[in-house]
Amino acid sequence: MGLYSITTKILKSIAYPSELVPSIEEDDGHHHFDPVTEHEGAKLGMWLFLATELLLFGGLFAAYAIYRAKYPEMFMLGSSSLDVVLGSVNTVILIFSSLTVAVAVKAIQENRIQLVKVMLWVTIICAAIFAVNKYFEYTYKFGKGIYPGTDIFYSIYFAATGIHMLHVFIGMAVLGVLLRKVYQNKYSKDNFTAIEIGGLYWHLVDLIWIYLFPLLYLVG
Amino acid sequence: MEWLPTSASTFAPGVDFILWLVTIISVLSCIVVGAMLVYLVVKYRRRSDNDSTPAITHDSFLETLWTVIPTILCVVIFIYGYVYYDEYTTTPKNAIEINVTGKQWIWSFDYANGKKTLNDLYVPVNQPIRLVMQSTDVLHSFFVPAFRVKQDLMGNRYTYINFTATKEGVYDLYCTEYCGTAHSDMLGKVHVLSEAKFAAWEDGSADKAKKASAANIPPAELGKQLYSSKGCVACHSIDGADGVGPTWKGLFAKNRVFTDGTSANADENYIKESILYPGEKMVEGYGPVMPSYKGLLDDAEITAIIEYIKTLK
Amino acid sequence: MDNNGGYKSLINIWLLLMFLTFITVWIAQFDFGALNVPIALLIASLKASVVALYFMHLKYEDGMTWIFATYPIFLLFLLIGFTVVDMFSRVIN
Amino acid sequence: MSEAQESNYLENGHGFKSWFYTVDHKRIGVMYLWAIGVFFVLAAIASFLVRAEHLTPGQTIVSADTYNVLFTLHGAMMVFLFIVPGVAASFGNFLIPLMIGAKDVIFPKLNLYSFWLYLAGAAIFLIALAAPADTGWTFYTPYSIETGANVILITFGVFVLGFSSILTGINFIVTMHKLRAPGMTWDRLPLFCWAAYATSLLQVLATPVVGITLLLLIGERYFGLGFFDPAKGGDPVMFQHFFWFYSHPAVYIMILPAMGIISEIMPVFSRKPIFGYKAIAYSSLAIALISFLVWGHHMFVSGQSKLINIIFSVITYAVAVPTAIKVFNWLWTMYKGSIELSTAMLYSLAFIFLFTIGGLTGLFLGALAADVHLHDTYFVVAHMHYVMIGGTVFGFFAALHFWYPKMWGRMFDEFKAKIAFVLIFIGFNVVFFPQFIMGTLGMPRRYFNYAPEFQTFHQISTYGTWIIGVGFILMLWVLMRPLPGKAEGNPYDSLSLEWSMDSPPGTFNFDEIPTVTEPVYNYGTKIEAEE
Repeated sequence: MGLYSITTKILKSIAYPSELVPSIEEDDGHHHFDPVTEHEGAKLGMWLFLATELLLFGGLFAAYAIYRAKYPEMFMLGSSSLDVVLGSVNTVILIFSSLTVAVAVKAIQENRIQLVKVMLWVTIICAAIFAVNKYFEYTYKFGKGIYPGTDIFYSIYFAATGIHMLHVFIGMAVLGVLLRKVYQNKYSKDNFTAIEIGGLYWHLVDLIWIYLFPLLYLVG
Repeated sequence: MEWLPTSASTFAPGVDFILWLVTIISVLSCIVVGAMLVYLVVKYRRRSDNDSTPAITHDSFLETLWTVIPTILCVVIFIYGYVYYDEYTTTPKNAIEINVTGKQWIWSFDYANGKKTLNDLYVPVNQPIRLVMQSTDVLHSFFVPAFRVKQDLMGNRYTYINFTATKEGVYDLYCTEYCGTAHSDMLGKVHVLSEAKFAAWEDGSADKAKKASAANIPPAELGKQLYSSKGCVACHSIDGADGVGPTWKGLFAKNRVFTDGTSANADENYIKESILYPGEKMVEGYGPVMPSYKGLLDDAEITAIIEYIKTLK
Repeated sequence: MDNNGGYKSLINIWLLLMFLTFITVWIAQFDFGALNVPIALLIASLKASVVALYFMHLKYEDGMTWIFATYPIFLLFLLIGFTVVDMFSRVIN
Repeated sequence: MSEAQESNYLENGHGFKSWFYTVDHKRIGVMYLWAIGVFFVLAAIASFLVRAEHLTPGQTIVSADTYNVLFTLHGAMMVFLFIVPGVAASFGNFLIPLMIGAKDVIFPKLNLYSFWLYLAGAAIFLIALAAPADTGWTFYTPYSIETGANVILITFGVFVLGFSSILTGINFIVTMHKLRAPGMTWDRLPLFCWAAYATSLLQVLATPVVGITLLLLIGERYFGLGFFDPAKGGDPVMFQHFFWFYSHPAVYIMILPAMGIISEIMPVFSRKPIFGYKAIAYSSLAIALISFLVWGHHMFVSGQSKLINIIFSVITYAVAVPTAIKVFNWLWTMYKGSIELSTAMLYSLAFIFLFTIGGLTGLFLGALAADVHLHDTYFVVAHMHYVMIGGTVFGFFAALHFWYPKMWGRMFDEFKAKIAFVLIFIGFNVVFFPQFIMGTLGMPRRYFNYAPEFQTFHQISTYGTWIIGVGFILMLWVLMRPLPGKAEGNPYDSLSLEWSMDSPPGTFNFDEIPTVTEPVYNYGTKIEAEE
């Protein structure tokens, strides 16, 4: 019994790390501000956060610009070894998932909870397919003896797609938490800020990929 | 008291001019700010709890004044900084090129005639010199205060320093980019020689003369000099302290265990081999970082070093 | 907030993105030499702007959000710009 | 006093949980204050050991490797655990909502998470103490790739701390946009808030770049990525570009909040409106924008191209001017005032003087030709400490004394605090002034060993640390032993909002959100009509 409950607790906390954090009391609601301010504040805050994400990838884009100019042949060769078909498929998947998130954000404002659920599920599944594709792409590269550090092109390729992948996983986790709360009927047309800013985050994941795809796979 | 290091290059007077110019500006500004501060604090100190004070919020004249004056000063300083920097970075005609290699924690210099020195750079006076520098490991920085020149060295790319020494003498050379344990011992000397002396040094006659005088001092004493002048000091201690390399204290005749499991006694032949081919027998616990001294030390000098090690009990 | 168009317009936007993706893949088989990267970046930026404006509703946000959304792009140009200028102006002097 | 307000924020709940899980911005601010205080002491101890080592050339108390670790820890802890989060997170948290007339920051929970992230980063640092790095706080490659010391842990710690400061920055910016009380227009915003706003912008926009840089550095050590490693075709100068793209704005992250503090204290103790409100407010913002354009002046001799050196030198002097303007504005605030030399005021005046020296010595370093000589010598060390201690730390101490009644609801012994001030002021100058001369004479920094001719300077400098150390201890002792009796709500007759309530404030700050009707710092009789 004891072991069982501990095990479930551990598993649950892995699935929902947010539950490890004890619920924080907000002092009888005194810290709540009026809903419009909170909604607009949250959006502004999220845009600022997206700005930091952009600059985080900015370092990689700068490295790309410099080394591409310095070693054009290496980039030509490396780029042509990447699988354009797999990359294109992933691009289509990611853009589609962006659409589904946008639809979910729209749907929640009209209280169409069922549609929100479907759209979020589709988004998460798209993200999973993206991850699986990437897994195959990586293992194929490893199989050919190509690792981060093989040369600077592959270092950029692995660093950029790897950090992007990390964002995909974080995005999946965020959407998962949102979906769970949708099932718990936490959101409605009067309370959809979380879905909107979660959606913004997912769009950013898409945005970064929109640049990574041509730079890494196509321009060779 | 000296405020600036000896000025011994064509570049130094320009730098010194800027240093003095900005010093004067700074001292005057500090006096203005300090005097204003003290004057205001004293003059307008609180006299009673209900002093009446005017509500002054701005004053266009004053604000323009203290915007314009700093701006002008900044422009002037920038221009001087640029002018002398431009002079410094422009390669002089007929410069002698010397290759400089930085390595943890030794400077080595390769001259056009095939000569090579460690930690001692020899240059003729009044002759433009161009140093072509590279590092074989981490970043280093070549700094000679007397010349007011400094430049980082890195791997896989050459960097340059131009200078013309104006005064004969021996000047300090420092590494100023942090490079690890013995960073502060990565020192050298720049010997600025008269043309005649430099020519003598170049064709080796100076070496012979030096050797002749070296013959007059006891080998152990010569070994002691070589210990610091050839850069051994950066890695090997003489007081038993552990460094990058093994200490020399009590080294002679000691049993050494090598990384391949074999061992040997540190006799004369072993020490000589270690100086000429340091990578051959690596003592347990140390890395292969020592450069070969083949061609940098002659037999007499190696013997002198061995004699010196023998004295360190 | 309510004026962000119907679902239909979202789908239209998506179709536009798909089209641009097709273009960028298709155009990659031709070699424009030095223009390869600028063309790819141009199309990517077009796609990114569409995503930002419509999917992320930037079109309907206030000025402050626009500033926060665009200032980092300026900084990015700064970082890349100065670093690249440094790399390629290291002529022997 | 309403029922909700019957206890102040310090008494509303006791015990570990009531603090550790609080969303009250004031309690979070106080916790930051304690945390950064601890790391300030640790980092200061490291610096005292560094100085003691320099009493004699060669080994005095520690070996070369230990010395390298000590200066790395001193720099890294001071920068990443004390000064960068320091004033902004502690006093920023405590003061911003009070000053703008809000009940809290806009994301109270996020605020708490940022604090936990700070603690997590700090914990990683503490673990790293067991096997510390020896790279210097700048982590320059390729040394940081090749050294056998443990670099990964400490860089990861910095990465986590970076997240904390990004989230805090976002919180502050949005708070100031959305939660200003009615009538609190931007041109009535206290200058501390302006400074905190500019600081937050820098934190949000600069920190991610150092984040990716350090991640890539970790990647270099794990996978050998090769971006920054010349042996693999990478470029160490690019690492420096990335690093200073953050770390130069970080200098302003460190100094701007202190400037804000001075702008608050000068008018109160002069009973005058701040001179040139708009100039100071806008120059904070201008500095926040321009400071992104000057990072290359840290790299004049690192192998940057000549062209880019010249560009960076020009822009550097452009930033110097707004800073000079601020100094004169503070000074002229005292003109025709009624000046009270309280401890906080003394620290502020010392700030102005020392910061002037720090700024002026920056003029030497911005001049290309002079920087070639002075770069990486003790001159730079002294310049930086005049700005960071003479500026930021003196500003921080001024704030500690100025808002002491508000924070703790008690008063402290002014006389003893002034003695501590004198010791710190003298000690500081004794430590760092000789370093200017030493540096000009060519003494390189980060040197374990040094030539005997520098010994006198080094010794004077070391003796200075003992004076400043005594001053620190005395100051701490004075602040730890408040005078009996409760502090008034507004002991200095200040006009800004944080003084309009009891000391210490109640948990919800304001019974009722106030309406602001007049400019901040509206001191003095209107003898001279405005405009």
